[in-house]
Amino acid sequence: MDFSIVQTFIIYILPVYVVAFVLYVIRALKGPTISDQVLAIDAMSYDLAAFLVILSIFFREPILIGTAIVLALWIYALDIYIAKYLEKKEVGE
Amino acid sequence: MRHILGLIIVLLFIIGFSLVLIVAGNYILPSHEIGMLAKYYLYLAYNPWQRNFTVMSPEAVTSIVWDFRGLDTVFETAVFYLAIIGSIALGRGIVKYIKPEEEELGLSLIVKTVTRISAVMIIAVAASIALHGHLTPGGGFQGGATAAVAPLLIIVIFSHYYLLEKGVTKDLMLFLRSLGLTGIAIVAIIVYLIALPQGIHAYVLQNQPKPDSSIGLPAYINGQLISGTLWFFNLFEFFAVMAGFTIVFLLITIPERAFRKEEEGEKQ
Amino acid sequence: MISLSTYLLTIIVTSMIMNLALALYGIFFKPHLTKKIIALTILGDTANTFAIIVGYRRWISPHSPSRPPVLVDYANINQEDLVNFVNTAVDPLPQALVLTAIVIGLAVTLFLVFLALQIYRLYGTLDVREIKRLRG
Amino acid sequence: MIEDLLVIIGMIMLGIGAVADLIAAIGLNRFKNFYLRLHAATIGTIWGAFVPLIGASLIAAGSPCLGVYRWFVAGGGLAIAFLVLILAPAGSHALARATHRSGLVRVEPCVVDHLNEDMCVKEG
Amino acid sequence: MLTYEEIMLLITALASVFSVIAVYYAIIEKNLVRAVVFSAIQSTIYAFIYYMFMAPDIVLVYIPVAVGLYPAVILILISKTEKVEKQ
Repeated sequence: MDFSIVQTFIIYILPVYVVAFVLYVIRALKGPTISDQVLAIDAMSYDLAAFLVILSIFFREPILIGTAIVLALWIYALDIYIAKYLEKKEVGE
Repeated sequence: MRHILGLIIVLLFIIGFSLVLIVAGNYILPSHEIGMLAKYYLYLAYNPWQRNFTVMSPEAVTSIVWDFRGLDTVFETAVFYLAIIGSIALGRGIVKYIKPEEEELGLSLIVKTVTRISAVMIIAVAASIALHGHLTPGGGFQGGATAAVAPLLIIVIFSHYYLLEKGVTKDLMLFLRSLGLTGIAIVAIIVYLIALPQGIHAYVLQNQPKPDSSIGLPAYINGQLISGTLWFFNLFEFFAVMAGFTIVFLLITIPERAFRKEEEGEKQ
Repeated sequence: MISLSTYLLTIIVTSMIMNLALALYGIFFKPHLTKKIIALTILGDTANTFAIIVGYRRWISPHSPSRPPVLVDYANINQEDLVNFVNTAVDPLPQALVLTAIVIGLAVTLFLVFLALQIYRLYGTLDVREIKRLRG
Repeated sequence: MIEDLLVIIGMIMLGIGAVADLIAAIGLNRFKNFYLRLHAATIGTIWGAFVPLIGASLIAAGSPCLGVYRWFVAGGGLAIAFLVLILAPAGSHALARATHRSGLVRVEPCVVDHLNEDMCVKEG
Repeated sequence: MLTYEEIMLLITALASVFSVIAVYYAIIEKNLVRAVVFSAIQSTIYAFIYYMFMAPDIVLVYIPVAVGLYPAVILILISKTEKVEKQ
């Protein structure tokens, strides 16, 4: 199949993703508690990892995919730090 | 309400000021061309037809970091270690660890089980980033920073004591860091050391043969591209960065209780 | 020539200038040392972003994106591919400089965190005004 | 033929992911409470990230024009999908547990809360 | 009709405007933990901007440092010292 069909399709679904990201960021900025903010960042970043893979297919640059692996690994860390802070009040032990 | 007003002013400033700046913007914005020096680096990063000038690494950034401007990076590594040594000197203290017996340490069992899987994956991803640094994006700094998150995650999820019981102590990390630094120093002068007994002219931080010096490390070993010194530089920088950060995290997460006990002991 | 792309790039640059100004405000006028450290990290990241923007290259034609400075298919390469790569890749030099700057920034931040911790152990507070008052 | 099929299935999965993302984002903004928002976030991570990642790796496997590295993209996509599948629920779990234990957000509306009766806010 | 380049630049410009909002709240917020969370939003958006400017090396080093290590280090400092910035 011609690759330009895939590129055109990706261009048409891009606005949906972007609107979703904007809504996520709005919740992350205004969330009433810290947990809401972290939850919104969490969901946004996992979607961002998927978005980066889709863009790397759009750009036809296979090497850009390594960035998505690293992003998917680290967002988990932010959850853990905030959870530990809320539970124990001292992160060290 | 005051915050919302300030935010609106900031956003209006951005949109309006960029309308003003757009006339002058053509001079400061990126264009369709890049500089002459950048083209030179891109052209010579991997170029089998110019064997006397190339680095034989398809990754232009790593070849700039460790070959074209290698001396810069060596000095930047020195600055980095001075900062780490400063932190160690400030956080140093002889502390007796008193492990609390009664309470449960760390987070829940689900998170601990997931971390047992993901910590191994983190180290594997970091090693692949570092060791393929001359072929795909990555390198010693990236791999080291990636691997340094694993000890911190284990400290946060299990506890400070768990990592010590597993044998990851400050002394081991100091040994690894010294190994990395010594390795960088040796690799920087290895071509010079090889060339010296043979009476050939060679440079410090030399990788591939140069026009006036016909010696250099091999670019391929067993058909695998290793780009001469770049692979070794990435490996040693990986160890050095990871161990340096791990020492600092081990020091910074000492529970405050231990320090308080120590101070009380001194007073009495 | 003024076009939409120029305006969008200008918005990016102006936002970064605004971030720089806000971070400088945080460093100078916020009294708490932790807030100063947070503002310092933002300042460093923004300065790095300027370097990356300088190294960017606009697309050559509407359907061929500019490429990262990594040669993908190096095993069976010919001269034509190499010239094509040189004509489409972005500038690798700012990326190489920023790479080490980020790691050094983290090391310096760790040093500052240790310094703040020692100040708290000595004075019992991290507010600059109170520290000044305690010193007398 | 089989490659065309892979690409079409992958594109359908990308579309599903986009719609699920939008639904999750709207839900995250419309729900009232942190514990209710957890449901929306689950939709966003599993349907909005896991499914399009599988779809992207299928597209990469069916597109020979991506060059020699296309299996790298396919394998990388699968690896990221696996990571999202195990890491996202664990992160949400840790966050929800910590929030409930520290008493940051009250459970509301609530029928019964066996973990901590003080956190339960009955309706009316 | 927008070209592909203009669409990509539009997304990047939107991201940079949101990064300004995140930085603004991070600076004026009194609760330090929330300031760290706003700083994490800014880091994620910056990583996306670096990606769109075709710098995969920088993304690889920036995400561990700015998303994985900065918040942890500053949260450790906060948990050992004070939580709220006094007026």
